[in-house]
Amino acid sequence: GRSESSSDSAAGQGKVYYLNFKPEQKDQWEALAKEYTRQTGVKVNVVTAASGGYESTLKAEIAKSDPPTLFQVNGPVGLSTWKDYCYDLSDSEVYRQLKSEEFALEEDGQVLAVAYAIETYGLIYNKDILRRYCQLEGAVISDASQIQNFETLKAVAEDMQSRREELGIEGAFASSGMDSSSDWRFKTHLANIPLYYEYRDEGITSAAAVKGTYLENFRNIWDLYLNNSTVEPSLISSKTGDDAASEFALGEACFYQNGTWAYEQISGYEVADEDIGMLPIYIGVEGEEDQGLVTGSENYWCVNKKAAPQDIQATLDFLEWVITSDEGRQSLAQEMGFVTPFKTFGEEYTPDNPLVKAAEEYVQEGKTSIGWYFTTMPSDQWKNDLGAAMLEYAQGTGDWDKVKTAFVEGWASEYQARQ
Amino acid sequence: MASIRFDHVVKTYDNGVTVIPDLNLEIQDQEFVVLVGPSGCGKSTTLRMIAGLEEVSGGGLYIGEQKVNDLPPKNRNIAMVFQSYALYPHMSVYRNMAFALRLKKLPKEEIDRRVREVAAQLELEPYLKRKPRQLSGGQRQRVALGRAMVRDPQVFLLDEPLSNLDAKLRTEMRAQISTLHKRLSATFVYVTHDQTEAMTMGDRIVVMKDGRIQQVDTPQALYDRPKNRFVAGFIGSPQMNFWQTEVLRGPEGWRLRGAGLEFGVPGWQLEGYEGKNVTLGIRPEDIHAEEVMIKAHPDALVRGKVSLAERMGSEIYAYFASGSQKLIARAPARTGIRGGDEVVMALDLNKLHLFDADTGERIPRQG
Amino acid sequence: MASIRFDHVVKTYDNGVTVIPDLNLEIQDQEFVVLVGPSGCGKSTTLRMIAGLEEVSGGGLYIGEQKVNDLPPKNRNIAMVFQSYALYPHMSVYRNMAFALRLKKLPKEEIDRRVREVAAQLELEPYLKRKPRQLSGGQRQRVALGRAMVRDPQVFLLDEPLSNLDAKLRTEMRAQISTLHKRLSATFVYVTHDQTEAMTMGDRIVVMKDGRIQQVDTPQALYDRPKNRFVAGFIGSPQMNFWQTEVLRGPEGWRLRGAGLEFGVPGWQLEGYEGKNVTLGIRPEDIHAEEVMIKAHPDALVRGKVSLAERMGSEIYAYFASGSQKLIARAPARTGIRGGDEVVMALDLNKLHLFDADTGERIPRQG
Amino acid sequence: MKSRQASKRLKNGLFLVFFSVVSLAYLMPIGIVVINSFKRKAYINKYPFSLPTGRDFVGLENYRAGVEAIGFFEAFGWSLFITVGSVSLILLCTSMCAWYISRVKNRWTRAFYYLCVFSMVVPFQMVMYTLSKTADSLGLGNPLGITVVYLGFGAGLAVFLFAGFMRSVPLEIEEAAMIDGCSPPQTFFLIVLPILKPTMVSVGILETMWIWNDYLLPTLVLDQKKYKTIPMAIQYLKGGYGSIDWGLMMAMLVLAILPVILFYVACQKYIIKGVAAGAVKG
Amino acid sequence: MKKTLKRWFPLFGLPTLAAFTVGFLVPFVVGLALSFCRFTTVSDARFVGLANYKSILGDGDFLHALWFTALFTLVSVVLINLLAFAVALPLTKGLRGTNLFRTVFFMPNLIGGIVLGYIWQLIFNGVLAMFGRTLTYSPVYGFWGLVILMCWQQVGYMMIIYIAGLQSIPGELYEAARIDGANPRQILFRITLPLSMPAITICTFLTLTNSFKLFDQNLALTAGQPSNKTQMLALNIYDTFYSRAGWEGVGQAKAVVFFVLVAGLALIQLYITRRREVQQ
Ligand SMILES: Nc1ncnc2c1ncn2[C@@H]1O[C@H](COP(=O)(O)OP(=O)(O)OP(=O)(O)O)[C@@H](O)[C@H]1O
Ligand SMILES: Nc1ncnc2c1ncn2[C@@H]1O[C@H](COP(=O)(O)OP(=O)(O)OP(=O)(O)O)[C@@H](O)[C@H]1O
Ligand SMILES: [Mg+2]
Ligand SMILES: [Mg+2]
Repeated sequence: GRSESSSDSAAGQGKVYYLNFKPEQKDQWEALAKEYTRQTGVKVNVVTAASGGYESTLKAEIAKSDPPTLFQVNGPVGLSTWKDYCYDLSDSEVYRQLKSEEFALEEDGQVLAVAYAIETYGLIYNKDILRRYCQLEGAVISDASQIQNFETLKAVAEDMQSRREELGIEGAFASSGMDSSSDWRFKTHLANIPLYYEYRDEGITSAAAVKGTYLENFRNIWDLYLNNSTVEPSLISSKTGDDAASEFALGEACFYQNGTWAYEQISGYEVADEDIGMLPIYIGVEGEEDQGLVTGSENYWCVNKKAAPQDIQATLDFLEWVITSDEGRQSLAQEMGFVTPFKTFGEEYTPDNPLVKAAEEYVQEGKTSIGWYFTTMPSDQWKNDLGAAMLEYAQGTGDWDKVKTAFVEGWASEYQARQ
Repeated sequence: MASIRFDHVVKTYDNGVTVIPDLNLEIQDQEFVVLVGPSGCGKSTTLRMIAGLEEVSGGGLYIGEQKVNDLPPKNRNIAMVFQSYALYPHMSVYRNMAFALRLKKLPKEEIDRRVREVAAQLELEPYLKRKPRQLSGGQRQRVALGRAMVRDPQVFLLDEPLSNLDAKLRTEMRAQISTLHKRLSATFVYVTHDQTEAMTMGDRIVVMKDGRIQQVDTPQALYDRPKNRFVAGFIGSPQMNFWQTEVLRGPEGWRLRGAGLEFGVPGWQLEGYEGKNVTLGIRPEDIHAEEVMIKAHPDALVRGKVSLAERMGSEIYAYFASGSQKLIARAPARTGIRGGDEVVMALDLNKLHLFDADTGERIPRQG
Repeated sequence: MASIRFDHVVKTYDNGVTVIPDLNLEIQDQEFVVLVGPSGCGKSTTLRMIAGLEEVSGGGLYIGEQKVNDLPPKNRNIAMVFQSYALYPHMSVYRNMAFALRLKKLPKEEIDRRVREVAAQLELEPYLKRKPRQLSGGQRQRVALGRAMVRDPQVFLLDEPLSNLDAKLRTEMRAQISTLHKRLSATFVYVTHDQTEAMTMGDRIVVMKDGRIQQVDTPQALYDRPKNRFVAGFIGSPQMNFWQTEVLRGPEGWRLRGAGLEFGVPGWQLEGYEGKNVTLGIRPEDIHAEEVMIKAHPDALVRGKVSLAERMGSEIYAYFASGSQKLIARAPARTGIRGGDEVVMALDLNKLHLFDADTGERIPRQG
Repeated sequence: MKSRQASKRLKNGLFLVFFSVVSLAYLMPIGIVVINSFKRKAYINKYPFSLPTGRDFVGLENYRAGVEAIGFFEAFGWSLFITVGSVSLILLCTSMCAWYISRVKNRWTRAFYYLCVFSMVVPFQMVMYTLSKTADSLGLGNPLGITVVYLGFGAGLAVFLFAGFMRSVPLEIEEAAMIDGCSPPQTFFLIVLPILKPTMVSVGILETMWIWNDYLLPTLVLDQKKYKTIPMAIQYLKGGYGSIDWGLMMAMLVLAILPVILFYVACQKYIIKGVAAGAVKG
Repeated sequence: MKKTLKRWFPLFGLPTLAAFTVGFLVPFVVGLALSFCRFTTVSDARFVGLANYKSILGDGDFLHALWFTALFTLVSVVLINLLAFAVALPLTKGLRGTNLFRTVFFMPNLIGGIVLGYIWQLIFNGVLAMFGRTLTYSPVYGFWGLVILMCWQQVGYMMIIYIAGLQSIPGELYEAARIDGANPRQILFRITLPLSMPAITICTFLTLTNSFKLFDQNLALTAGQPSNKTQMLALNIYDTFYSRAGWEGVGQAKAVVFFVLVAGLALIQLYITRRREVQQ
């Protein structure tokens, strides 16, 4: 318990070293750590790894004499690298407070990682543009709620694209930037959807090999993105996620595939907060009218098993405090803007992020959320190969067979290479 | 045609020091001119201007009929031996010497022939494969000389090319250079500090001081009739003896008095100097110690104690003082003079030089 | 105590050339020794070994009682004038000269006093602020000299320190160095190519050839009694005349015949040479052209046509051939010999040198 | 004389014009950084080449926000400390070492020389974790300790450069110094070092740049809980999902390169011509 | 001198040697050992023998990266050195504006490789967009894009070294050559170039290794796109480290192979150019 550790003598007192993954939340974590130290006297260090440098930082830091006591993995695949360092959290408060066991990663009966932030993605859209479209002569739909499947989405998008002058936009979809820093939106997030349906068909949650049953649908949605966008398909490799964000933010495109975290980036420009909405990504599967948004987590906390025992204890105490204290909850929900999977967070701790609200609405409507199965993708190599094939297909230097190969055969070989 | 003409040439270095204020000089085609003067008087500078290595700050420099102020060195067809050698450190001796010829694209055999010939003359054959840093000082200097000798230029500039060689080699080299001059029909400008070289090699000698020409003349004329006291003192070793004398008019003609001596100088016209001082100069070899010579020149005898007798092999330089006047005499070794000896010596009054005490200009002897 | 002793010293350079095969030499404390020899004979190498700049490849080198083979230069208390100057390019003349004193942490005023004093002696005062690259060759050399002169070492090494100076300055410098030697009570080793310097400055002269010592002696002894033909030819300028003669036994004693001459050499003991050749040597100044001298030495007269008469101011070097034998004579300028003249000259038979024709060793004169 | 001067002036003129044009083209990418540092971030990606006018111009806002966001001044302090410390240490130690190995030639020095060469060849990935581990176990994870790491890691290049240029210093000058009573350290500091000044300055510039801009090594070695350098701090402007706040980034870049430019300009005048001229004959 | 100096090793050699041991030797040797291990972090390595090396053999991307890198190195070494020397020459002649121009050419180095990569990506894509293409449309674009970027960045760097080299040539030698009748071209080839050999050695060596080890710029400019066709060795190694769990050892092994390659190349190059240098 907390009281114990804080009453310990200075020598025996543990300390916390949190290697934070998200640069965006660097300041909030530091403030929180300071607050905790002020309250309990336990030292909490927060170090934030630079974007793209988490793995290398973690690898270096964890081998040092004073390693992080708290770090994070991005899912089952990430866990497999670090499982030797993960403390069994079965008895911890953070695990006990989870709304569902689904949010923990377990192996051999041990709880090795606990998710702390739930995120959702889909097709962000500009309600204002869509509204204006609906009022146009001969619009395919009359209200946004009518988009419930791929056909409708396709019809709307193509019609918007052809009438973009009238609407004062540059494309239906924001550019599908395939720059290597932002191609994850497609090679992982978009690819998650066909993967989900395949898993659903098979009734599994991970696989040593995939069949690629829904790859045609994948192609359809990808074509839709490419052909009805603000830029030529041949130019997407020069576009970044930021480009897409600013296109959307400046009102130049109506649809933009991204998640709740994108709110920061798009708010405050041309699009008013109340005009930001999110649609499910439809790819033309039977019964997709019931499909909701894609919800899951890529952020799991792990406690370093190899840290000193008192440090482990201090870390567990700190985590407990974060999810139970007012300061912690306030910070996590409001300042960092996370939707958390903990029971301790009630209604009042919902972030004021229109995208989060949209996500909640879908849940309340009873739509089926899609899980984040891309965390089971066999390796980064697989993602990279898929991304490369998608890009080549887009710019016309490669055909769809390559995408298939990368998806299906790549999966098998990468899965094998992992062992 | 490779005559060289300096027409009011001025040279000022970057630091603002004018080392050559106004140089006028004409060197004939195929002439061999020797440049002498005290250290730092501007000899190398003059050479470097001819070569085109230093810009002329004012006036005109002509080679043949052409004004060359702006002509780059390589178009002047010049060979030069640098005072500081300036050997190419990355090339062997052979390649150093062959360099200019290779640039001219001479056939390989021709180059090889010339280089080996010159190397033999300079006794450099054993070192052809070495790099300059593996050579002794004299060997380096010979390479520098050889590099110029293989060429066939219209002007040949040599800046103290023999200073680091021994007497024997130097004598040989002197002969080589003279032969070269005859063969090449090029104009030679030669800087040296060596009296022997200056006296024997040049058609004419140019004596400089502080960037100004003091006298230009044949070696013997320079020796016999120096234009002023500076030239008289500069040429000849040991240096000429000087002292101040008063001009008196005696019954048989002009007389001079000074440093305890008084004698008549019948051959001179000293009108206008009466009662004034003139500088008298006499070369050490014109002060005789031998009995037979004393008899021949009895008019002016000096007496004194020898403070130092430098034995030079064939000769003795005797330093002694007659009254307050210090003198050097050059006597044959056979006189056996030693330090401490009391000596009587005779001045050869036919060999006197007189200079204006104020301007230092030579007073000519008349009749 | 700064005597210097070479005990079977060997020096082999990195490229495998042994330039000093076996050097044995003892230099007394406070002695002034002059090293002479042809270019490349190993003089600089010897100096550099004393200084500790070159490693001794074999044998022992002693300064005083101490074996210094492994002693670093700075502990040898040595001053050295480099043949190639080796000035510090980044320091002004003043700082170049003051450098060694500053290292010794002498007081500022003392340094200043010494530097200015030496600069004045070397006539370098106007250049104290300049960097070496802004100096003339002779000025650089004087800086190199000055850098050594300000110091107070136990051994003073000078490698051709005056080669780039004019005659007048050189005479002055010679005097300066001699004075310095007297004042410092240091051992001086002096390399030079200048006969005058060699003859006048040293207590003893060491003649080297190909890294071997030929003779060590006082200047006059060296001149009068050269140990072998090489030394005889090397010391003295112009060079001694040599020719081969046959030894005959005549009624009044030994006779020599060669090059169209035959004469008796009464003072010599040539037992064992009868019928064989010996090399005869006679210095140019011992061949006389003047009537009075010819009368004095009538025994061996040579006749010939003067091919070249070099006028040296006070003297004339007359090159002529007697039969097939080329000779040089040194005659006073007053003889007025010119090229083309037919001359008769007398050999001073008292001044003959004889050398073994095979070994080149001197044949001593007896009685 | 006139014609020579005229043609010289013409040549100089041509040179000036040509190089000015090339320079402008050369500076363009840096110009882009500067221009964009005054723009609001959403406009940077869309219109990277346009001048900041009207609605996208934010004045110095990016600078202000950036300085605050990344704790620029603290990072600047550490960067300065580490760079100055490391570069001084590198210049001092490696020039001494290079002199030693180029004057004392034996098996060991040659071996060390080649090791230095090797160290430049090794891909950083191969040593990065082992380096951070080694540094950590020796307690070098602080700004003072990292100078030692930099010395060790930068020694290769510096020794290599110095040893290369050491060859153009005439040996005789060093010998003269020994004769004048210099011990080896004195010879080195009073004679070799001043003659090598242009090389020193060059190496100094190169090393400064490397260390000032280095990101990976300090990230791995430094105790991130306490110390951050500018490149480390700037990384925080990159978001977790690959989005980069280019406005702040550009502004911070400008701030980060300014000191190095100033340093470089200040060093320029020490790169003077032909220092060893007039020193020796030959 | 050699003898005198020898004893001073503790002052002259030791500090660098010690730091070198800590900063390079030890990590290097441990790194070498790690290439025979399976590990997540340095402290939990497990010996696996040659398994890591075997994995390399089947890696087609690695081989392609090798060729791509070799070609890139060849082109950029030649171009960078030519350009750097060409820039350094006029900038040592004491003309007006010299200091300014030197600063300008040097400036690209002041910005780290990643950022430079992004900026150039913007520029290239801006230009290529006029033709409806992007940098990653084809490996050819990526290749030349990398070459241009590297030239732009490295020319200033090498220029500094060339300038230092040029300035250590005694001026008299130029004079002697001019007297010998050499025209500017001949002076360049026969005096300047041979005497700049130390600088040339250094620069070719540096460009060689820099090009071979190129990482930041590669990552930022193309990240290997399209389909790893513009992936260079360092990036390939880096990807190996992070793109599959448990492949750290393979990455390490690749690094070793890579090191052996570059070291071999560099040694050959050093041997060739060093022979042409002289001590003055
Ligand atoms: N570094 C070296 N490597 C190889 N040989 C050398 C080296 N330095 C000098 N030598 C050779 O050693 C011999 C002696 O050289 P040293 O410099 O001692 O001659 P020296 O008597 O001083 O000649 P000089 O009067 O020409 O200066 C010469 O033949 C020279 O070529
Ligand atoms: N680069 C320079 N900058 C300034 N002054 C210089 C430069 N070079 C030479 N001087 C000065 O110009 C004068 C003439 O130099 P020069 O080299 O022509 O003399 P010199 O007659 O050759 O002398 P020496 O016989 O000593 O070689 C000297 O006083 C010298 O100090
Ligand atoms: Mg001169
Ligand atoms: Mg010598």
